[in-house]
Amino acid sequence: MMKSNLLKLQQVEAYIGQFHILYDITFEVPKGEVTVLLGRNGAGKTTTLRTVMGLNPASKGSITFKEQEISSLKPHMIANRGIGYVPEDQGIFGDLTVGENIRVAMKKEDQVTTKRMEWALELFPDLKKFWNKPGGQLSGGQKQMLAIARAYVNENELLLIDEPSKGLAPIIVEKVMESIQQMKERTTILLVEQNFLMASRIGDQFYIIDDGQTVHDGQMGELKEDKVLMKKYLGIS
Amino acid sequence: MEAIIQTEDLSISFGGHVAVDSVSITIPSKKFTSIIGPNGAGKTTFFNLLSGQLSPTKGSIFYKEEEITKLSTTERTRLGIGRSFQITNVFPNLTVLENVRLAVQSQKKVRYNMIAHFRHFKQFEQKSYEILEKVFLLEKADSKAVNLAHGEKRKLEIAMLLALETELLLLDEPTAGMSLEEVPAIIDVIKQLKQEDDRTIVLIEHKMDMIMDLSDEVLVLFHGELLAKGKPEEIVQNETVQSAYLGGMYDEKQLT
Amino acid sequence: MNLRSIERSTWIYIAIALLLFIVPFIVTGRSMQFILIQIFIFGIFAMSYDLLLGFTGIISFGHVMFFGIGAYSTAISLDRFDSTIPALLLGVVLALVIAAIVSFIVGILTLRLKSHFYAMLTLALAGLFLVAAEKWRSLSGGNDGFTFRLPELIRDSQSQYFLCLVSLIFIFFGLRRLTKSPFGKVLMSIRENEQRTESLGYTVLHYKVIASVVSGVIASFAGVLYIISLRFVNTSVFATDLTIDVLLMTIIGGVGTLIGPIIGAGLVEFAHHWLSGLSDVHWIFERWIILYGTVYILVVIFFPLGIVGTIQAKLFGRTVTKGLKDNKSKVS
Amino acid sequence: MDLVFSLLINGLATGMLIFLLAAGLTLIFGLMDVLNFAHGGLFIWGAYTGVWFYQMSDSFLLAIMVSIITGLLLGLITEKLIVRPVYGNHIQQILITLGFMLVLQELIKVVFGPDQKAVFPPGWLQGSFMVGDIVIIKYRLFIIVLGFLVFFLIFFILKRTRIGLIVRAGVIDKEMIQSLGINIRFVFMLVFMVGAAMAALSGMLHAPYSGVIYAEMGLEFSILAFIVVVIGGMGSFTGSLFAALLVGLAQAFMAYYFPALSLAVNMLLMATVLIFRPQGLFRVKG
Repeated sequence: MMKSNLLKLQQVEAYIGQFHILYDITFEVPKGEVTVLLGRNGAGKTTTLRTVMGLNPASKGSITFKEQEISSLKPHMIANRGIGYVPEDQGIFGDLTVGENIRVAMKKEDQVTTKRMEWALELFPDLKKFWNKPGGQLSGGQKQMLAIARAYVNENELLLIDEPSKGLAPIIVEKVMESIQQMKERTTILLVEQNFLMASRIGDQFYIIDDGQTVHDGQMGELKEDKVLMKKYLGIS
Repeated sequence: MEAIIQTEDLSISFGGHVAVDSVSITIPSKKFTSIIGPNGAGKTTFFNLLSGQLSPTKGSIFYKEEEITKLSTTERTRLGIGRSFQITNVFPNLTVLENVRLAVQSQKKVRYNMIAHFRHFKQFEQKSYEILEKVFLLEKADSKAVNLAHGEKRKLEIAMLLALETELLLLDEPTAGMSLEEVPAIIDVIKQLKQEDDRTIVLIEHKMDMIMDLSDEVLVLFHGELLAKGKPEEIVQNETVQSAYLGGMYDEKQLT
Repeated sequence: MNLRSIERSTWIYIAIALLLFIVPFIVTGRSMQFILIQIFIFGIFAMSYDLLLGFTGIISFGHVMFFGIGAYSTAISLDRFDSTIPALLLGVVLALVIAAIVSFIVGILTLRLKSHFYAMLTLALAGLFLVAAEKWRSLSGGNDGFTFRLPELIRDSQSQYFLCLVSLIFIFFGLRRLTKSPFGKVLMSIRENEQRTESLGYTVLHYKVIASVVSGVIASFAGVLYIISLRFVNTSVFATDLTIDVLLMTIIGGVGTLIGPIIGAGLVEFAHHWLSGLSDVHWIFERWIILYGTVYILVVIFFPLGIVGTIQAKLFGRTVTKGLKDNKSKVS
Repeated sequence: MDLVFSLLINGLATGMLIFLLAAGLTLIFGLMDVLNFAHGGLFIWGAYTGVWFYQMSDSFLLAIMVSIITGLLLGLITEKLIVRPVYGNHIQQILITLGFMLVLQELIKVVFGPDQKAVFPPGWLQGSFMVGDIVIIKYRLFIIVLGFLVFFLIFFILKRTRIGLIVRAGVIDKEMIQSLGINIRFVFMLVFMVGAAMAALSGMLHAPYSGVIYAEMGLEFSILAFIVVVIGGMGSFTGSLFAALLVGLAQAFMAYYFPALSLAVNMLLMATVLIFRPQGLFRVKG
């Protein structure tokens, strides 16, 4: 059966300054699923997300979102097409309160958006509790939750989430992952994750990026069985 | 085994996030040590602490048994700690030779000489050429650094490090952002360095084959902490390390 | 190889210099000689600025303070004592010493700041000197200024011409040598990448301070010559316009080239002369600075390397300065 | 006592004028990392166009509106023509905006003539009144009140409106605000225009205060604004108010008690801040 693809990258190349970071990134993100990008440090996963977002424009190749080319658009236009982004460093506005951090993301203050916000706050009760606290004073986990909630409040059809487990204590990681799992029922997610255990629990399908190229893909279930592949691209030997 | 650099309880935190957490290690003199660890483990931060780009919130650093925790980058370079950067950081509009010569001349007494023409310092030029030969960059001596390919810039970066004639070399991901064809050449250069006995090399890398091949000892950082250390073979076998890489630090039973 | 091309360029410069020695015997008009003298003086001033901007990558908006220090030291010395050579020499020594001290103090205090702050701060400091000169009338004569007599030896324009030309040549070759010395190479490396220079074991601040002292002293000397050529001083020698003039000359001529600023000085001075001359035709030419400002803005945007830099890039594929060209931060 | 009070009023009035000029500078810098050396040019254009209209129509309030409109328009032109081509390149920005400053200053002389012009406050703002023993000069009070009004207006916009929220967020993280679907360039253009309008307003209010306007006063006054921006902290709006009042008061009191030092006092203030707290008193960015 043909799945409908929300996002599609074909032979995307990108540079950061004079560094050639992405050589050949090709993958598809089916609607309603969680697609995980795996790969070692420095493989180009973060750059891939930034390239989709237009923060680090692609030099070659095509990126289509809902069948429309977006590779030459500016970041804000891409965001307005319906893509939410949770960057690696979470991008919390430190001097703004939690509430302001969420409000600045809300394009409209209509019912739909408010409903979404309420749902996100149910998911992360901490945010409600610290509503008037500056974002910079939150703990790492709370920042991550805020960043995810912020990306969710608009009617985004696709969320790009970059390593939500990074630098968090195991229990917090668990909480964040749970919330992503719940979000999965409402939106499509493209996730970058190094924590394989976590990725395998919430991911439907995966792509492995190595040295700026997509080198392997498949269903998450298959990967769990394939110890050789795992070690080759993700492990240390 | 004589230690060249030692850290005691070294920690640094950025706004509540502890990037390096009480790391106490000893790096043996004249050996090849590698530091590995997943993303965000604090490797580069650790290097920044050693070379003085950052100052620790807690703990101390010793170089040849003398405390250097409070010294500046410049002072540490003069003592003998040289480092390469993850982002190539050469002088773009100077020639390759000039780049290296700047490094050579920094160790000498002519630093403030503003009268003599630089060509009068033949010995520096000679030295620079020798180093360029070592890193296989001789034929590019007169090109501007900005015109080099990325891999060549990396080599130049290493050449400048060599020119400093420091006893300790800190190499931060020398293969990062390189095309696949360029990697072997860098490995060759590093191998050659390893063969010169009077140097201590510390390497941060992700390319495991390279680490296995070169290292005498491997240190594993995880969440800013020292997770394991040992010979490369031991590290590969180490279960904790394996699961750290695959994200299973907290094993599956605990979660379900 | 490089060596030969450098020698050839040196010969060309020497030939041009010799040619300039003959000029006053051919061109005898006083006003023409005066323009050439001004070009030499501003060439020196602009070269001293180039050492900062083009070679070290420092933007100072207060360079005029050294120029003014030189001007006033000499003028006051000649005014208070006799118009003799010793008084002149005393003035020159004072000019150089005061400029060195001021540039040293300013440099130590401010050169560790980022380019924004440094530019602002130097602008403010120069402003302070201007106000001081205006208020301290007993010494400076205020806005009206004062005239003074010159020693016999340098009273006629021919001897002034040679004095300025010789100074220009000495300073040009001196600076050229400096930029090719080990020290000069460190300055260029600071321009290219300050942090990296630091990590090679150089104390960047020392180099910047020394560069600014050298530059300040030369600027002060340009001020000395300027005041000799005018036999008059007023507070305009501290005016920001002069900093802007010298900025214009350096940028239009080509930063980081030394010869560029001299060419820039020539263009600006000649254009100034001609355009002001046209003010009889229409008063708009009185405001020639607008034209210059516009040209300058266009040069900064479209030809950041200036005349000499662009020619060099075309001929030798050399680009000289990073500061003006690729300094893009990652802001989209 | 009444002397202290009148110095206080004097200092606050001067401080308010500097604040209006500095606030735009600091916001523009905070949001886009652009240091606008042409800001003083907007100040004189505001003064000249306002005064021209004032002398033509005799309506001071309308003249203030005219100067604000001039500021908005010139801000738009400056941003589009001068600043936009050199985004992200500090050295070019510094060089080009200073060049534009020069052009703006010379154009004043072309359009309005090179001589300085005398300006008086409108009748209803002339003279003074007494509160107890204290003489209060009306026009100074007017500047202070208007300055505070503008401060609170902008403060309210920054704190309470969506556009203000976006500006504050943009000062912290430009990339993230774009990723939330906001066109930062457009927001910046608005900020630039508002900043320019405030500079123009400052110039207009300054005209009857000093009694005379001339082309060079833009650069002179913007030097004070730079000092304020450094003291208050680059990018901090509240910091610029605080520092501007500090500079204004310091100047007023020093001018009376130690006239010889009055020149140096601002520089000393700035040098002290730079040495002990180089990020300024109110820091915004890390």
